[in-house]
Amino acid sequence: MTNTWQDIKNANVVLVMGGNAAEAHPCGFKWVIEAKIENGAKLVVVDPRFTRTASVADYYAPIRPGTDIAFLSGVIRYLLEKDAIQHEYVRAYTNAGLIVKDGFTFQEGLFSGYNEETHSYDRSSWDYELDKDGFAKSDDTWQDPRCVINLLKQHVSRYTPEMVSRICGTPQDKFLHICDLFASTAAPDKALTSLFALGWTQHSVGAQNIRTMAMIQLLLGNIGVAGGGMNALRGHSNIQGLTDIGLLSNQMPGYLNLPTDKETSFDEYMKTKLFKPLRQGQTSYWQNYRKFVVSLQKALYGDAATQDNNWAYDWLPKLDVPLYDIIKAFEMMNNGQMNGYICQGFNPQQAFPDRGKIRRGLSKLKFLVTMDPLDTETSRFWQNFGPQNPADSAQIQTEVFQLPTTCFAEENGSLVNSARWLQWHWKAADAPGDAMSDIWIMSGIFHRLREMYRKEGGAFPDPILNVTWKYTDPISPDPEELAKEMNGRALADLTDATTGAVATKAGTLLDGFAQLRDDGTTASGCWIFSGSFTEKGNQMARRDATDPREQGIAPNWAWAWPANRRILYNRASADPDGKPWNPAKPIISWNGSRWVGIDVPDYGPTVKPSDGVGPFIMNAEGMGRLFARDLMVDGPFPEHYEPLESPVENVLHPKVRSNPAARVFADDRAAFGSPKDFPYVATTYRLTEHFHYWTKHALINAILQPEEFVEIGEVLAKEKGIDQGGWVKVSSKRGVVVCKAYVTKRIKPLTVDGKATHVIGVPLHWGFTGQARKGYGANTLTPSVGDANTQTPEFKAFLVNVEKTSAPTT
Amino acid sequence: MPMTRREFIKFTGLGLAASSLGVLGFGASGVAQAAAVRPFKLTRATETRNTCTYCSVACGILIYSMGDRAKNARSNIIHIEGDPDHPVNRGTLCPKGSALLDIVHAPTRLRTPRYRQPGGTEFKDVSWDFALDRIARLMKEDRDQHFMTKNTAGTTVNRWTSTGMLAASAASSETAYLTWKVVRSLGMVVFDNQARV
Amino acid sequence: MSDLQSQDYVRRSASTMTPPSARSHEDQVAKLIDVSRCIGCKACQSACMEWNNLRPEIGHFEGSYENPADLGPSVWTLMKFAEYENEQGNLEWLIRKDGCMHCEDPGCLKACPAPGAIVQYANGIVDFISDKCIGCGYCVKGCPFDIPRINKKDHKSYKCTLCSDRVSVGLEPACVKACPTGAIMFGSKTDMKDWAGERIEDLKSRGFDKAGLYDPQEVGGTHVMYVLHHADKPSLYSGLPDKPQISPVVMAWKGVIKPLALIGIALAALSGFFHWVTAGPNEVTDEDEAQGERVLREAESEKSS
Amino acid sequence: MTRPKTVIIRYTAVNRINHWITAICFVLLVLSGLSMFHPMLFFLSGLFGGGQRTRAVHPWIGVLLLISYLGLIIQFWRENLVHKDDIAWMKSIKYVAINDEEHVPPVGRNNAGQKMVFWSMTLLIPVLFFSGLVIWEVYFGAATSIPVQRVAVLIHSLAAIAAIIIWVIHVYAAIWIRDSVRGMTQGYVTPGWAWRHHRKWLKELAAGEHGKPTIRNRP
Repeated sequence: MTNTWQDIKNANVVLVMGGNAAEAHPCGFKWVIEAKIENGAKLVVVDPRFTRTASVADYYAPIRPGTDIAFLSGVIRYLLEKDAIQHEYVRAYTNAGLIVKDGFTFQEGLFSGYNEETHSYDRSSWDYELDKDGFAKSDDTWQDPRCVINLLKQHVSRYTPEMVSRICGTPQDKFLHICDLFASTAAPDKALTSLFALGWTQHSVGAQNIRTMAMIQLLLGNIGVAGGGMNALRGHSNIQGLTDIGLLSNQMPGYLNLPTDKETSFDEYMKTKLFKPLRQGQTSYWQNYRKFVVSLQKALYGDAATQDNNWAYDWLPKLDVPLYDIIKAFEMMNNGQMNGYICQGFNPQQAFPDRGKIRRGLSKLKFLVTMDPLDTETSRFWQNFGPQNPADSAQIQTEVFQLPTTCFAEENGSLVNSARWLQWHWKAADAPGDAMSDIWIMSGIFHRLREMYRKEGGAFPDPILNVTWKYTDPISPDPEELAKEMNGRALADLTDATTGAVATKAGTLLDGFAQLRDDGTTASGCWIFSGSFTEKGNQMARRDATDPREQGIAPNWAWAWPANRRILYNRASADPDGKPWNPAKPIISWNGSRWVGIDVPDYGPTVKPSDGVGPFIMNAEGMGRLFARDLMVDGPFPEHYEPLESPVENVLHPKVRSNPAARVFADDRAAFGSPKDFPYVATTYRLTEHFHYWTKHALINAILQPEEFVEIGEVLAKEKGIDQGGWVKVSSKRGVVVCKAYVTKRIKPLTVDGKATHVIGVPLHWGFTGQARKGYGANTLTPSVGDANTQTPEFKAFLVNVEKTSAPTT
Repeated sequence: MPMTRREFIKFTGLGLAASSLGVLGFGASGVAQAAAVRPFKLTRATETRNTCTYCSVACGILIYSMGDRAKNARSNIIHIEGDPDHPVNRGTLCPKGSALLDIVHAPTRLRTPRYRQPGGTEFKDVSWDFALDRIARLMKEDRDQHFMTKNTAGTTVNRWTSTGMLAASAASSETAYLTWKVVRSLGMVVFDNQARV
Repeated sequence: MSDLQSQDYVRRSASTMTPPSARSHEDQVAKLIDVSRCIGCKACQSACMEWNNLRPEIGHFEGSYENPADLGPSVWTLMKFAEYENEQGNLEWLIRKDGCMHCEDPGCLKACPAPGAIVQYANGIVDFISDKCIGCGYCVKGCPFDIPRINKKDHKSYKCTLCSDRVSVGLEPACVKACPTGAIMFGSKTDMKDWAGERIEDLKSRGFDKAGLYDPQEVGGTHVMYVLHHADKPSLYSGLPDKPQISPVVMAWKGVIKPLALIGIALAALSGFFHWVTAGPNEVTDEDEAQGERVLREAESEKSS
Repeated sequence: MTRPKTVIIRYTAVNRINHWITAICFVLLVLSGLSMFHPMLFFLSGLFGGGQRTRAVHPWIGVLLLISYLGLIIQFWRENLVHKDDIAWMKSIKYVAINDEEHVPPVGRNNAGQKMVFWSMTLLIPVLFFSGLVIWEVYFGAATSIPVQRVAVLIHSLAAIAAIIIWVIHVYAAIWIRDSVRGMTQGYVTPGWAWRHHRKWLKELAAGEHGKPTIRNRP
């Protein structure tokens, strides 16, 4: 989220598309209701199903799963055509006027540089025309046909209302009405907020879905302002934190990239990171990259990381492929390339696509370790549970360890919420039985390994032997000590650059990442968390809920990264002169000598408006990007591609039907079904009564939604003779689910390219452990393919067939 | 200085004093009604602040447990409700959060390490030492066998791809950081979290 | 037992005495359910079960999000879902939290034969006092909203208490506290009606011309009220009664018939008594005996002759 | 007053046992029923061990009553068939009331009043039984709709009141018409009693129309 949950109440229009906020985030959704009540806001919901969010919407429109880019590109076309954009904002704060290289083209569904064989692009042509100083050329008058705004206009010109309706199945009048509502927020003092979640990410074009909306928000001047922003409503309680700390195959803490094979030395690695400003005088904050990396290495390896060994650069593993994500991991397992797997509080048997493939993969492991408070399906993948898990135990040679862990109520620590708040929590009781904390378990494994390497030697023991472990209780480090390590300390006396006086004494906790050095005198385990645990104490434990002007900032409640900033890009909430666009809801403003307001400025606190520094200080241009340069693997502009499994051709460019840059493994491609056999579009989702696969273990939630079902529209049900609450067999190329049917008015057939298209809703909570009734799980059906950029599986649009059946005999 | 939430609950709970109840507006009925209705069950329960474990709204919660943390009292969680001071949830909780008690006390909560041998049809209870020793040994064997120090081009890569890890998205950041340290110091790259699902 | 000590109830089932009324200056409380804000998330159901330690059986999927399938002795509140296509052909998903309405004039209390098993506190809460409940089910018949349910195990009637245990210590009911979107509010009845007024205005501005408050006067108003977008058609909301009232049958039974019956019985007995006093017993006389013997004798002799 | 040597058996032992089972059931039902009917009488539930027990036991007694009363119907239906004499009796009711039976036409085994009691109960008891089933929460609470139950409870109470009033009349009549109680306890009446109250019946008896064993020496 760029903004806070409470800030949603400042919106004039709330768009819930690519998510179902009321059901997935009910307590955050209260701020949408507040916006409606206190701010007269209009709630717009675009969803294949009439959801519980839609039930309180002012306006609802249906859409075929997987066609959001077409819809949103249609909106962009509408806004540009009607000139319903916030001109001053777009001109000053976006790259609309920058000029794109001549080599960049888009033809027949492909951008320039496509390689058929590798299914990937050479992205070198996707960039600006640079002048002799290396700065991007621009035309502030927007006359140049090669400037971004004109290329964009041309790109979206195909997305007419007729075309949008033809692709998405959304009636034209509804689409146009929603365009009008969007356009109403182009006024400087009006804001639209976009609330989205997996409904946009879980597509083979997931990242581009979000990008398209972000472009709309830039055009409307809604980024950085109160009640605006791009608000990804994240899933788990600390998924933001795990992402921040880089628990991803290619990441290090604080969004630093893990080195790749190509970066043969630390200097090579740094070369690609020191983002040179693309316009004169820009901040380009990533220029401090080296400080963050060196401080991280000092935190990890302490005295063993020195200038001489390039801060232990070689001790970091290097990547040969862009990602070792889960889809890739299971592909490797199935190919016999993996022997061990550790699932810490993660249940891939339920959570990842193509359940059969997951089970087959796990069966090929030598050992599987699960760490969880609950009895998960993954930990019992080898056990036969009938049709819901037809495993042949005797044939499965995997050693399985099921380790019991504490849960939230039984430990201290911090979690990072969707709005980037780090909140500390306290232990209320001991865990049941012999359950232990994840910290204790990970430490236990680590100590045993380190001891073995110390005694026996083995493959490259250096990082294992040298990683810092200076905790008071090494067996079970105190969360506070770990938090302090992430915050960072001065390793030597730090002197002020201008006065030369000692500003920070050696050993003291840092106040923020601005103090980090690249000379080894500071250590910080996660630079963006720097400031969360200072000499003033645990900032994450702060509980002052005061909220100036009740604008939804609450600056002294817990702590937000970066630097306790609550609204990202908040410099853009003021006009180029530093005056708030919306005088009723200012966030920061220029008072003549510095930036003041209710939030920490996302900007140099004393940088004058006249300096012309852009508000997007992390970007080399200092601007929001309508043209993404080479930062997306599948194009600098978003383009509509059909899901990998789709009932129709791509009417825009039949030759390029689905995302050309998607990574598809051969066996997964073979498991895609065709519309002939699987004529209906299915989409998976969560029900508000359940949280993933956990709450089926909680009695109350099992009572509230006890049993697996699918949602089918009345028209299709009638066609297929399916009764309300009757049994159906839902099948995809990958598996079969037998469950009950919920025949509903809330899913209507959509007219797509002239044909009636039916959508089937598949809630995903059921498995074979816990208290709720046994179920097959939606991932029995889903295809194993991810978003081209992030490898997020395409759970939201695939093909199935559905038939009436009789109750299973059990 | 306004009363903190904790003091407030204690205060009202303690004596059902008319003075404090009167402030709330539903005053007079309270005292007398208390004779007829179910006794208020949190009167002296210990209150602990926590964060809901489910989604990333991160609602503040108050965990009530039996016992006052005296040496001889083992805390047992008896009730969980929303923290009214929390700026986001303001005391509210969704159907999952409202039922957190049942996940804490789920009958399928694990209590002891268990091990399943190759081809086995059942788990058997094992000691922590057995489990961790065996896991460490299996990891070391695999790492020693498959660790790649240099790629075919001769570049130092120091990676281990044959064992992977999925990290917990509801674990604390401190757990996450420690996990990251352990995983990367081993050179593991098949490493992911729940961000996509 | 102990509610007899309370001076804070205004009604008590099957009681022959007048409740104490000296403490008349008490605010009435009310729960306002704003259906237009409700997302049907069932947090209220969850919080209700958790706070009140209720855990009904795990049911089945039965063709709707309604779970459990009905109110029950352990299900005191239940979200009801109705898919409704309005005149414009647009779908509306009307979701209503069902449960005790805490009527000002409670039909359950009227019907209850067990003294003190149902009481109404001065703040308006209607509460079932379980140790007095005899399990007859008359409250079920008395209720215009089909709320109370009898437990098969202990044969006692159950329903929402409006968390009288929480309210008595100055807290809001559990469902109110949990409700993520503020669709359930709690406060004095006056405040709730004022707030409802604002909500109705907002709904009217959004095109719901018939928005209104559901506080049915037929039962003297309720302490659980609804803001409805279609206040002209409450029955759209999964059968919320358009005109709820205590059934005339129950009114007759618990009203006029009760005294009439006793009078009737007493009259019968009294008539007998006064008949006795005036006409006296009807005794057999010697003459009768003689006559009787004679008849028998004559018959005997006739036969023998 | 001379004690007659001969008496007439009016009710057999089976008749009497059946009657008194019915009577006991009825009394218990009246007590338990009234306790649940009017708060003033709730204290009667104490006789049954409290409200819950009263509620639980009442319908079972009702079942017993129905069975028992069926026995009475089988035994007595024939003699309670309506006869034209009953009209005459009804017409002379005022003489009945003032004990002036000389002005009342001779009565058969049962007078019209007795028949009325019999037939009223024959009607009311099944009504009470079936309406009672509908409101028997424990077993049939879910079998019918609540509006039906509401009507049932009304019918049940109205029928019960009617039955109680009839029962009061019945009991009073038994007390009023001296020696009637003995007829139902010991089973016999004197010839004088029969002469006075059921003269036609006496004559029929004398004529042997009802079989021999009805007349015997006084025990």
